[in-house]
Amino acid sequence: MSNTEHPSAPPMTFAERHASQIRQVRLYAHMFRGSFSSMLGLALVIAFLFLAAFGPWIVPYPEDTLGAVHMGSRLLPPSAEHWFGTDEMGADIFSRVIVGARTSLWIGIVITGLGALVGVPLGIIAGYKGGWVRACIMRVTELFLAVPGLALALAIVASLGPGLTNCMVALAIVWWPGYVRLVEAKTLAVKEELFVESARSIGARTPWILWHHILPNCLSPIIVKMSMDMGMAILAAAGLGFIGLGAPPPAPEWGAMVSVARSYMPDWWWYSFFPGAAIFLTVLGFNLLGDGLRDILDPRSHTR
Amino acid sequence: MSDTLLDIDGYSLDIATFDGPLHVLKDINLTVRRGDTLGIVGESGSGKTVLVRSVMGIGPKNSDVKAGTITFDGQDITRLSDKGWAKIRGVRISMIFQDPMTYLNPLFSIGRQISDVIAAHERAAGEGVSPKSARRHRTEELLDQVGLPNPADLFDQYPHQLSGGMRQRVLIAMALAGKPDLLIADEPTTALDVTVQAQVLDLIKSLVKKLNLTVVMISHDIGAIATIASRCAVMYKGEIVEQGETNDILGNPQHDYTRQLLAAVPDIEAKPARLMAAEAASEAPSKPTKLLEGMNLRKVYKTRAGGEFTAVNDISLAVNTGEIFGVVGESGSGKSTLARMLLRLVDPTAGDIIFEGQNISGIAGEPLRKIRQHMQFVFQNPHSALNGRHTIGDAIGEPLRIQRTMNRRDINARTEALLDIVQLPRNFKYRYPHELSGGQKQRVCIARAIALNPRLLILDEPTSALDISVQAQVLDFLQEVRKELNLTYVFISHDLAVIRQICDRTIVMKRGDIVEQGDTEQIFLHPAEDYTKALIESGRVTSRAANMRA
Amino acid sequence: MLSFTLRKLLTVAGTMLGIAVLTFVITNIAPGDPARLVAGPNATEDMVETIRSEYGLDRPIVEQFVIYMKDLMTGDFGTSIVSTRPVLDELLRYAPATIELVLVAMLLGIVVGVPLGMLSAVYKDGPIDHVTRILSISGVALPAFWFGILMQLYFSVELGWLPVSGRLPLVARPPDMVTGSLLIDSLISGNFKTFNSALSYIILPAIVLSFPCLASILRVNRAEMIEVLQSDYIVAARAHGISSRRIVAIYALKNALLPTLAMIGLRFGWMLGSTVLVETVFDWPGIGLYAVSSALASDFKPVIGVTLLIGFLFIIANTLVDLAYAWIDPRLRRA
Amino acid sequence: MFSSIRNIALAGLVASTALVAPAHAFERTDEGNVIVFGGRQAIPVLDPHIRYDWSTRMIQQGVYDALVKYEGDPAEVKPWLAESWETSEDGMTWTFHLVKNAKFHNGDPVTAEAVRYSFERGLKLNKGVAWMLKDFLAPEGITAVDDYTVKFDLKAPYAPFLSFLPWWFVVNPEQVKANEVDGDYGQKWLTDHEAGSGPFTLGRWEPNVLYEVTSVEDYWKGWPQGENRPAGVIYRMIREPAAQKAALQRGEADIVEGLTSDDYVQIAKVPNIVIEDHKGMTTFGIKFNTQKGPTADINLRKAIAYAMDYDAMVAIYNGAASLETSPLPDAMKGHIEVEGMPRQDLEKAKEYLAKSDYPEGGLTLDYVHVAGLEEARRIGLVLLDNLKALNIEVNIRPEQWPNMVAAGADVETTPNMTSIYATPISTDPDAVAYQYHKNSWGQYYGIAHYDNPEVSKMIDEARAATDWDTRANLYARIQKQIVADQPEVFGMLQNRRWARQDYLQGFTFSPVRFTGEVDLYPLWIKED
Repeated sequence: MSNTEHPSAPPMTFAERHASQIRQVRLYAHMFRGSFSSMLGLALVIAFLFLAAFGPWIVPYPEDTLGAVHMGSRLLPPSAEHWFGTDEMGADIFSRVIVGARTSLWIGIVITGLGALVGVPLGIIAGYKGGWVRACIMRVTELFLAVPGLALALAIVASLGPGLTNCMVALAIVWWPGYVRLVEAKTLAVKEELFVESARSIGARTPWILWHHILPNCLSPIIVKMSMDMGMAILAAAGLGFIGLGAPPPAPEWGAMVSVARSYMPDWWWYSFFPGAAIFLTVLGFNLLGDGLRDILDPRSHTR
Repeated sequence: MSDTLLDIDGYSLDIATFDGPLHVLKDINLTVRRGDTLGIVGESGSGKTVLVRSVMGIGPKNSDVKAGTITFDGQDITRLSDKGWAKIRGVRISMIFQDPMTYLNPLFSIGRQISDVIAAHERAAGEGVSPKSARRHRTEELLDQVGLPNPADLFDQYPHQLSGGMRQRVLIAMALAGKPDLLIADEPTTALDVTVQAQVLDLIKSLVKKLNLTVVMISHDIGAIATIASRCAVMYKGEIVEQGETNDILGNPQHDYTRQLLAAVPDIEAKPARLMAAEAASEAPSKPTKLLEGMNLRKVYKTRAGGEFTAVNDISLAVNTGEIFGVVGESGSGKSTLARMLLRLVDPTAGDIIFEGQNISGIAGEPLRKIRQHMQFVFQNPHSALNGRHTIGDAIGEPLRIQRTMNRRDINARTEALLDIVQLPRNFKYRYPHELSGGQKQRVCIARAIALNPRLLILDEPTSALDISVQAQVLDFLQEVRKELNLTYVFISHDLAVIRQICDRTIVMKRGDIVEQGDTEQIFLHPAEDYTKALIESGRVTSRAANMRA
Repeated sequence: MLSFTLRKLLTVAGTMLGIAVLTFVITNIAPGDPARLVAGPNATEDMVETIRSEYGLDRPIVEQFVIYMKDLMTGDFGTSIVSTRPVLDELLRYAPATIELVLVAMLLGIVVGVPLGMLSAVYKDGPIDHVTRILSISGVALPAFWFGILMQLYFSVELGWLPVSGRLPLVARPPDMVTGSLLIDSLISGNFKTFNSALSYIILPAIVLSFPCLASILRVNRAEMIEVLQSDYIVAARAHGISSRRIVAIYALKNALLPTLAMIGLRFGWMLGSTVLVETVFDWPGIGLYAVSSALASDFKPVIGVTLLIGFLFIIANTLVDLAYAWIDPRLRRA
Repeated sequence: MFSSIRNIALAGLVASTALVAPAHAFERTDEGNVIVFGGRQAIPVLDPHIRYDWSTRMIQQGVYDALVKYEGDPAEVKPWLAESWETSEDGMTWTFHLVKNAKFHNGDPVTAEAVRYSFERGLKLNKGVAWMLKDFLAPEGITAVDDYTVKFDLKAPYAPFLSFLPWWFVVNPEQVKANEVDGDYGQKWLTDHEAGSGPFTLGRWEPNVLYEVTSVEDYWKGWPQGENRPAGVIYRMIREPAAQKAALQRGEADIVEGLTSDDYVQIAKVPNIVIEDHKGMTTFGIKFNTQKGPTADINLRKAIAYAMDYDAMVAIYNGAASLETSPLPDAMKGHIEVEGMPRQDLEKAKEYLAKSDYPEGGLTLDYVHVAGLEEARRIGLVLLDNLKALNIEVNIRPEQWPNMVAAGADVETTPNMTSIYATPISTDPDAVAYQYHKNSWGQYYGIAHYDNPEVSKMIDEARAATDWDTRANLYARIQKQIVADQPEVFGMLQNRRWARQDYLQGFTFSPVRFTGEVDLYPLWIKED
């Protein structure tokens, strides 16, 4: 084969240069659109994010979300005026449920964010370094994983005292080990790939390899897990709220609302039904989204 | 009863993908008569596997038969229902698969798997299932038939306890369990070591004779086809470009592709071009200087069970500047570990590595990083040696960004220059690895390796993951690059024909030890060890077949 | 084998010790004062002090830690300040109820989850698959407490089919304690009436507890089945003429069961954690309820005890899963 | 499913009850009827000298007897083990004459020695009830004069002495001593055993599940309901109000105590269910930190007190509460209606605010309540809403009880406002008045850290005075002064409520009992 000359090609357009990414995105979109459950998840998450962003400005009774008391209109059933009815202080449940999206979004972001922020670096280091570093990190991780998260979080909040911040701290403390385990396993696999060895052979330093080679290849499962965890964190926080360790009044937090509302079962069913349904739909949305993302980003791993 | 057992007539098949339908099979016409042995030759992506699987009714998902029919023993099986298949698949047509590890269920014993197949056949034949003991007896008979020792013990063993060759024999036994009319063999030897390949081929050959089987075998290995098949078809991009008697096709290829394919197979008997050139020049070689030396290298791995496994056992070697140094051995011989030790990608358990007079076995950190720019590695599998998330441009530029302080524009310019050197279009720098063919990817890997102007390149089976026709191109190209950049190569391969063509000196490895070493031509012409002889012999089969016309 | 067992035991002991340290530290992050709670609202400072010194709460935290660890080595889990009883006694009293509940829920999850997962894998992308997929994800997303309340409302209050909460009707004398599981004990003593009523009491909490577990078992089993059904050896089995039913029910299932087992182990621990919520809703007198009421009273010895017990049960479950793994997978069997 | 839930709501409880409620709900055993009491609070320790919360005391009152017993509304001290008693002139010596026929469950007679031992035990253990008497009575001060006479020599005159005695139960020294371990006064044993002489003995004891008492056939004092005496009472743990309600409707419980106020209103409409609704003695106040922070400013305290919507407080209880008219509950001796008790008046509130250091408001105050106390939480919400008018923000903080008390023990860490429910242990006014004594600092009821030397002095005087008129006069002045100083927002007295089946007879109410506590002795089931 002879040396063919390459005439210097005319400068390429953006679309040409990134043709492959564009195709990839279109492929993802195509796969995603094809799945009803993924689209349902996306719709739920978008609705949730919309409510979280604009909730306070679109609710009919914004003052009710800040603790307004209308003793005259307590425990009214759903009606045109109060779509979800009113609670034991006469506040509009619809308004409170919608504004509660904010609290939940915040809870989800903080817990998953903190969990990933701590867990991912530790997992990468443990997986890549091996030896005693890995042994140390994994021992501690396994220790945390040996106790079910909710039980541990309960102990932490019980000790710190109830409150939203303490709840989030407690859940973040029990959340990071999941990321360590996920990322460590993935790193162990990626580490064996030839391109990592190849990078070493050209003299790349460890941080370079971790940042340019290991991390990008661990990203898909991390994204999927974070999407799922948004839901699971909201659910866990709601559970703590239910036990009575969550957000203090009058913050419109769904778990706390169900916790109060359960005393009003069954005659005032709407009180617990709607916040509970909000939790359910939000968690469902994030889980479906995560599941859909996994199908396109990370088709091989499917265990949670 | 018609003499024609299998008739494929004008068969075309599409597979639906995101980018539109893929025409995998185009107008295939094939006829197999009873007692025929048909070979189908083709490289990866030629559609040969899809074709034979369609015959079995286990074709790929989302496939769509566009035209044509497949007729088996007078019955149209193109679009058969599952119920219809139950009477044919495994009973009248059975199959030997490529990779014996993945095609045996790891959780069930050998005996169980075979006797289940026997039971299925009995059920299909409507005879009623024979008792367990009878099936066991029949299973042991089959195992014995495929040349496996101690069938009684084997019955209760699990796939992971067997070697690759034994597993392939088990698969063959399974395929024979139902006394099929037609046996399809899908690359039955590809996943095996060369020495084992020959044995398995011999077994198939003898079984064909003994049981008077009708066989369709597909392979990319012309040697294997030539051994088994009396008739042969050549597939290329979903089409059969040529078919006929095997001897005719190999001896007198009509189609361009067939000719190319045959030409690409290195001729193990041919005297290497370089020697002829050297003789012609009759240049007295200058006194060799040692570029790289390995002294008493040893690598011991700890196994999970707590034992030790010696991958490389006390090996010493010296590579002279400017030469191509060959390392030959089968899988598990420790050649890859040795190569990685030379580059300090794997730390030796004992021994020293001396590069340009400097002992690099003890250094670490920055000095090691610096020394690495002088010695580079080209990996066996270009598909996984490139990070799928980086563009080609990033991949080639990476060594420059790591080892040099160059600005973005200079790196870009150098990347383009390197693409020129490896004869790839410049706009490839925006592409991602998965968009490139195997040969292109290997070129990218080479570009990456030479980006830093190294003095030494270690090539770990650089062509074994590639199709034959591509192999030849890459090999040629490697020689060119070497000349141009004045490189020293350590070339690792299991393929003696390749080694003979390009290597000056060679070592032969077996289970971590050097069994033979010296001048390549010397080793080849006068092998001292049986192991070397066996290696050479197995190479000859293919080589002879491909070079029949010569 | 002996050294293997020994190593395993050492690891378990190490983990337990780690959990003990972890929970002790966690529960002492902020100083609660359980002594004041049990002393009663009107107690004077010196009365609170009496209780504090009786339980060693007046000592420096490090000293308390050392004492606790020493006691732990001798199998003494400390004393609950609220009930004044040894934590170990209380754990033994409450654990059977929880274990019974979790096991029944687990059984439910497996018995329903595995076949459903198989079905939806075989009929992938069919209507069954869509339904189970939504079901499986909803199962994970359902807040157990809310779902529990809805179930109570519907099945107990509206339909009146099942009891609201508790473990046994009031006048029913519990059978002689053998295993602590009412279901098993009543069967042993041949008391089918008690068995029936115990069953009616356990159904709702078990369903609520098992739902997420069922969902994830279903999900893993489906995904594994899909992958296994595409694997080479299944292709080979089909090519060798083995019937589809046999392939799915025997060949593929066994392979798919391995990751499902891992999930079962994982979910077992998760369910133990969830008992905290479910037992609260259903007034199930187990360790979850015990942990919640103790935590709310800042009575931390029981909280540590429950955490240790749950950790221990979790480890046992995982060991069983490992054993089952080895039993199923010949590659893991030791020579 | 959802529509079904709606159906329940629409059709109301009547329909669903009719569906599920069996005709007879109480449990029948061979021995007779067993009454089922559904309650939320466990009984971890039964020992009468160690714990005395409501659920514990309900069972204690069942299995033990004391020298005297509270009965009736208003509560009166009735002779029980003691048939009569007298005090010395100086109020230092009390002599009790025991009935002769009382005997413990094991047959031992109840003697003066048993009484002496029981009091000594309570004082020496220094737990539970000890605080009531320990400042005035030493173990040595108790003497068994003869088998049926016991004498108490107090360290100082203490007028409320008698009012505490109903809570000092008498244990059988023989049984206790027999079960003593390491000189623990039988504490371990008495945790789940009894050594009493009361109308009931212990039956099944399954902690956190149910606690059963069975009636003593030959109880020495006899049974007021005679032949209708129940076979026993089961106190069953039902933690969720919804589950309690369901249990009541399904007939799994005969009486429950923990419904929400809305539930009581709702369930009252159900046939065959009767609501017991009685004025209680538990005061609710929002106690200010009077020493530290913004609330040290009396004008701010007054402003808040006038901004509070008192009607909403009552509305939270669906009317089952009455506003405090004095720091002392209405049912207490010496109670007066203090004039000028603040009621919502925004004008006045703003006046006071203008006089305070925060004329424009603009501050945030903490409001702490015990986590899980629903009404306290809701009152917090009302407060939050009301104080918006004064431009004051409220930060509602639920806390665990021990943490709240621990923080409130010190002026520095005491929150601005803490909601406190206080149930006086006796009917003597001292039980409440003393909460405003400086000596109460550090106790939960002293969380306001109220310090008015004059008030403290009057309280001391009233305690020592033996003459009721003198005391009444002093208490009147005390009440007025406290209201003037506004150490707290005086809230309301919540009604005590139970829901019971109509066939449950013999329910008697006495305000001095704790929330939820019922005298089991006279209960019986009327069968058709």
